[in-house]
Amino acid sequence: MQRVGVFVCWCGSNIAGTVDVQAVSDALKNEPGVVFSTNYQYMCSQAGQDMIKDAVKEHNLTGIVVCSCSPRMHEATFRKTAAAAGLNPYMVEIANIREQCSWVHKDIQTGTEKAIILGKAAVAKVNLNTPLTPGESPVTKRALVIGGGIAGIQTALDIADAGFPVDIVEKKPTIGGKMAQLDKTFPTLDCAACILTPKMVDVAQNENIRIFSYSEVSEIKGFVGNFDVTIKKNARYVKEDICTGCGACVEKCPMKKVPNEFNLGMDNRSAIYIPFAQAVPKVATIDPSACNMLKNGKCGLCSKVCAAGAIDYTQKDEYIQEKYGAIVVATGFNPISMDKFDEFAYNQSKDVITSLEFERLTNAAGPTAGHLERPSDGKSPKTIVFVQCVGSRCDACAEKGKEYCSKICCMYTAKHAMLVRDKYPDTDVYVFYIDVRTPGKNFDEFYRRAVEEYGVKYVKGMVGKVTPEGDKLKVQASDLIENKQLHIDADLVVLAAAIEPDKSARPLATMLTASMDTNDFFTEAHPKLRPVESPTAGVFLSGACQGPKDIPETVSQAGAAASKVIGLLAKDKLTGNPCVAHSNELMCNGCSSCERVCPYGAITYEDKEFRMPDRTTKIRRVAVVNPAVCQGCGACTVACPSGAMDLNGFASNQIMAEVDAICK
Amino acid sequence: MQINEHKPLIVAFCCNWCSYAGADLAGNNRLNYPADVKIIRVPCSCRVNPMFVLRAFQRGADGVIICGCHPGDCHYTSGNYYTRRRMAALFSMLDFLGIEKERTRVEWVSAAEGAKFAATMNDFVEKVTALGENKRLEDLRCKK
Amino acid sequence: MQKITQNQLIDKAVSLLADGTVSAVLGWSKGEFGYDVTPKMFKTEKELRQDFVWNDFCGANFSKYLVSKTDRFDGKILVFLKPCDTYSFNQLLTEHRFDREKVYAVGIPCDGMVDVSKLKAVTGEGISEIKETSENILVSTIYEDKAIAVSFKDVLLERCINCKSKKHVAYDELMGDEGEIIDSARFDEVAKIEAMTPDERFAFWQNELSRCIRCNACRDACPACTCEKCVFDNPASGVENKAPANSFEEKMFHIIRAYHVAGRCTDCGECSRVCPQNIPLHLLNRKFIKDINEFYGEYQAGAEVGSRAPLVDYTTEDLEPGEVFDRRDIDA
Amino acid sequence: MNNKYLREELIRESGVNPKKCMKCGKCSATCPAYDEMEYHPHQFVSMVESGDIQPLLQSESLYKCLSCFACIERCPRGVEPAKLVEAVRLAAIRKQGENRMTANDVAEFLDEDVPQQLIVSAFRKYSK
Repeated sequence: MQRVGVFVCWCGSNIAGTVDVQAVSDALKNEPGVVFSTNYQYMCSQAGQDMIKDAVKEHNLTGIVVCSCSPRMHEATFRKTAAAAGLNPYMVEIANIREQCSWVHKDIQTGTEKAIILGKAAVAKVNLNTPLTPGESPVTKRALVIGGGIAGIQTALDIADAGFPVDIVEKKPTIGGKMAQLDKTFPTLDCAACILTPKMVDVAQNENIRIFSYSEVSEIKGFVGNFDVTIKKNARYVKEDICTGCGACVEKCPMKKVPNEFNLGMDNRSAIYIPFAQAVPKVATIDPSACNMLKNGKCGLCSKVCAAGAIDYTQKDEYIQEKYGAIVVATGFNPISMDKFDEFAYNQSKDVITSLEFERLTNAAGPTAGHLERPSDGKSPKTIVFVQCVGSRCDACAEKGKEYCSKICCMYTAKHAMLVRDKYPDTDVYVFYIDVRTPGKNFDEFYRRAVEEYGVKYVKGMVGKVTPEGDKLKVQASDLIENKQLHIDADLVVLAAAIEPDKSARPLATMLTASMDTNDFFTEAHPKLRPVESPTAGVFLSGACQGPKDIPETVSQAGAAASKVIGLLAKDKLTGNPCVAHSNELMCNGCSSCERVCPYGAITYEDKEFRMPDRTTKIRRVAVVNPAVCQGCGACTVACPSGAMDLNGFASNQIMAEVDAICK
Repeated sequence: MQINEHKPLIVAFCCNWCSYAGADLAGNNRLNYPADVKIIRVPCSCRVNPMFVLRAFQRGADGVIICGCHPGDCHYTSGNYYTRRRMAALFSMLDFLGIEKERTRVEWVSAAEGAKFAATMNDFVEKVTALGENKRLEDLRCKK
Repeated sequence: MQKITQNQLIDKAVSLLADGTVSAVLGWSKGEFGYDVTPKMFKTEKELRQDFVWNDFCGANFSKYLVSKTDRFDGKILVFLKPCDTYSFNQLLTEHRFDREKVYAVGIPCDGMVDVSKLKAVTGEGISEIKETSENILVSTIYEDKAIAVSFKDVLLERCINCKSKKHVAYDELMGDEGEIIDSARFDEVAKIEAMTPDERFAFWQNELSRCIRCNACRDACPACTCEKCVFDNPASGVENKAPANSFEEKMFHIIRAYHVAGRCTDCGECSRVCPQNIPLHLLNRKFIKDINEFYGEYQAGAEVGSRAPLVDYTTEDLEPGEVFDRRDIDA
Repeated sequence: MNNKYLREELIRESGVNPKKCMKCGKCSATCPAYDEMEYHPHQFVSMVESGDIQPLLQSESLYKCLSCFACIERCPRGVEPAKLVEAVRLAAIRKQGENRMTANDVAEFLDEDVPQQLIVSAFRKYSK
């Protein structure tokens, strides 16, 4: 029989306000096995923990029940407390009387009754607990970064600096991501390329970093410290190690009418291409959907002009297997599609553009060499209307917009407006805003400068519709401060489109078994205290894949993710989760049902000799669980008809004891 | 409103990663649901053995609900897919034996769906309350 | 009356014993009365000639016996398998329950087996002798002077009336002609119960299952119930019970038993055949089979070796547990 | 009339939750009858929410709304201002005991410049 101590937490008034904690600790005193029961204001405080430690010694406790907040909050805390008191940490059970009781019930009597029942269930469970010891597994000292934007670049550089090898997988032909497409960066207005490209070069030159560009992750197996990853290197039809990036092939390629995705389709590129001058790796790539040689075998010019002999039309997709200890997700974002926003005439007029398109239009390396020209006729726009919150903060229609604030639009719109007024002072610039959100260092000052120094006209209100008429765009909008409707004849309308996670994130999350929110942003292990870790061990989050972020935030999160990875890779061994499945070989039929449902392949079979009651021996096939691979889901325990398979920490008899206690 | 309204006993099995967290979120947001719901934490909905469900009914539970991650979002990749098959078969069988189908339910509640958790529990309790006491599967010896 | 004769089987067994192909024969042996045929391991020609029988009462499915007989027997065992037995044979192989190398399986045709309860319902107790003619069974009892003629068709086992297959899905050697898979009406009874109101269904099963005396015959005869230790016998399982104390535990036992064999049950009907209380236990299994067929596509356990049972499988498009009832409500 | 009571009634009748409004003004930006109106769609939402309903009941704006539903279509928050305008209009009609016009009166306002949508809206509005 266990000697159980019960500790009821008030959580200040969080629990004590709706639950009579004294009544709970009194009631639980009479439960089987309970030898000590008390309550205290903050069980998780040092004083509370000391109280538990003292009670363990004084009453020779073998099990602890803490009636407090969710075990997701403080189970680990109290396990440590138990360990410090010399108890096996897995002899602790938590009754969740805060989130699932005091916070959801208003009546003190109801709350108290339920808290007592939850406490009883925990006591019933702890009575059947057994001490558990976690297993150990080795750590592969190599990290994988998925995504080669600024988030992935910074994470990789920081991990590499600590001396660990890192691989970056980037689906585009070059690393750089969205930041490479930007013109200037707020609030300092340094040019994006000037601060990004040196980092890209650092990546290329760092001995600890390998870049798999034009590649995707196709399979992920394993677990923290021991991931087995298959990387699909798409055929680029150019030998990466030989190509010098001289660009002769690009120049000679006769197929020059391919929409250039780097410039968002505002100009064309050739079928063989290097996305931009500072690309890393600076290697040409053949677009198989546009190349005549690949489509019908007629051409081969690039091969002829390539002095290095790097062109290889027979190249095949290549699959690379590699082991990693940690995986960082840095899959980034994209602006949402403007197709559903008919009111802004995005699909009707070339002169209605998104902000990212505007970045390319003002970028010196962009399709207009930095001259602000209307995409339709190349004229200089004299009146520009910026519309904010296009698709952000929109919960009317899930197909159209996003419920969340995209966070970066206020600042980049201020930047755009300011730059236009700076370069072309004769241009009228209107910004229609709902709220201007500038909570960042020097952000509000920057926005005020746009208004006060550069004379950008900020209008509180929204654009209702944009109608192309002749070479003008008729903008109808409301000015809520002056309480009037505005009609502006604009030359250019720039939409601050909401941003959404990259489409590759969802299948990746499935491969990683990492959780996502309803918007497909990766969920962090804790929104405040573990913001760069995924709940899935060994998976870390960097940049906008976790939520909208600007560059400084992304870089700091990237560094934080890197430090978490370094902390993991610095360990030689990981202690595993002891709550794993185990099979009782005496009852196992060897039927393979458990093996079939195990998502991790943790179950194997062996022939084992058994001694029978009549002293003969018999060889039977029995299941064996690899505790380092098992993650403790328990699928096998239900597939097993004989009940030979059970789960540590969530044993059948423990769960049934809880059911019994609740139903008593 | 009935005068002698029966207070049902609901056992909710919640997977640790999604639904239990969803229940916590309901708590964080102070979304009320009846105290009749008692949650048992399991690592994954696929840990729920049909024997647990029957055991709960045996001991006098009036309804049993199993909550897991949305299909495709299982922390263990595929656990809830097995849950889906197992419980579809089991609940269909209980219905075949004449147990009211409203007493059993499987619901997918993510860690972000505190509101859905509370709404689900409110709805389930309401439906089970309407059915009255579970007389068909209880074990009289277990009644006090 | 079976088309293949007892002597043909005995001769086959004797010759296989003689040429050393097998060193034992798993067969049916005479009981005290004509109808209580019991399984036995025969090791000599003498034993075979003396006790081996093959008649309309040889319902026992021998597949299950292979689990316990092969693992401690060094030689090869000859087993006679009726078509329905071969499904269980395959299912047990899928579950690695016996060593195929140690078995020589001879498929034999089956014309249906007699339900002793049905026979006794006609003739009454006290059966002293049974003779089989081509159409009838002649039963002498100690109470009657004249033998009673009972039509073979009228006393067939339920599972034989709704026979799902006359085709053998596994054998080393086949005697007689191969039959075909039959499109039987075996789910009609299940559908009839499904069509009842919940109250009627509850009353139906309350009436049936309350007769259970927990003799465990269903479990012992079931070729899918081959667990080394049954959860109901295991004190650590939390559901151990030897005898049902009330209506709940009868249901618990039978629901869990049916659940544990769901997707693995070949619908051989042994559970109902051996039930001394005549509880239609096969209906529980057939409900699972019918549901599985409807929810996840046709699946016949044991049709082939190595197939994946539906409950240890899934697709991402499976229907939701709640939709099970929606479907039915729409159909109704 | 008690404003608190009226406010709740308007909200219940219209099914509009004015608390969802984030005051972006897109409804008024998109409104084709804006210049005709004394109170604009976003003001309807805001004034009903604050209980300042009397001015709306007395305003010509009620009858200037075309019921074209552009504001409903464009609102990013799904607030549906036109439904609220309609509810206020009904409240005004009920209060007066008679409509401002009847469907029969519509004909005399017709000329060839009046858009079809407006005519349909007018019939919808005045046949209540």
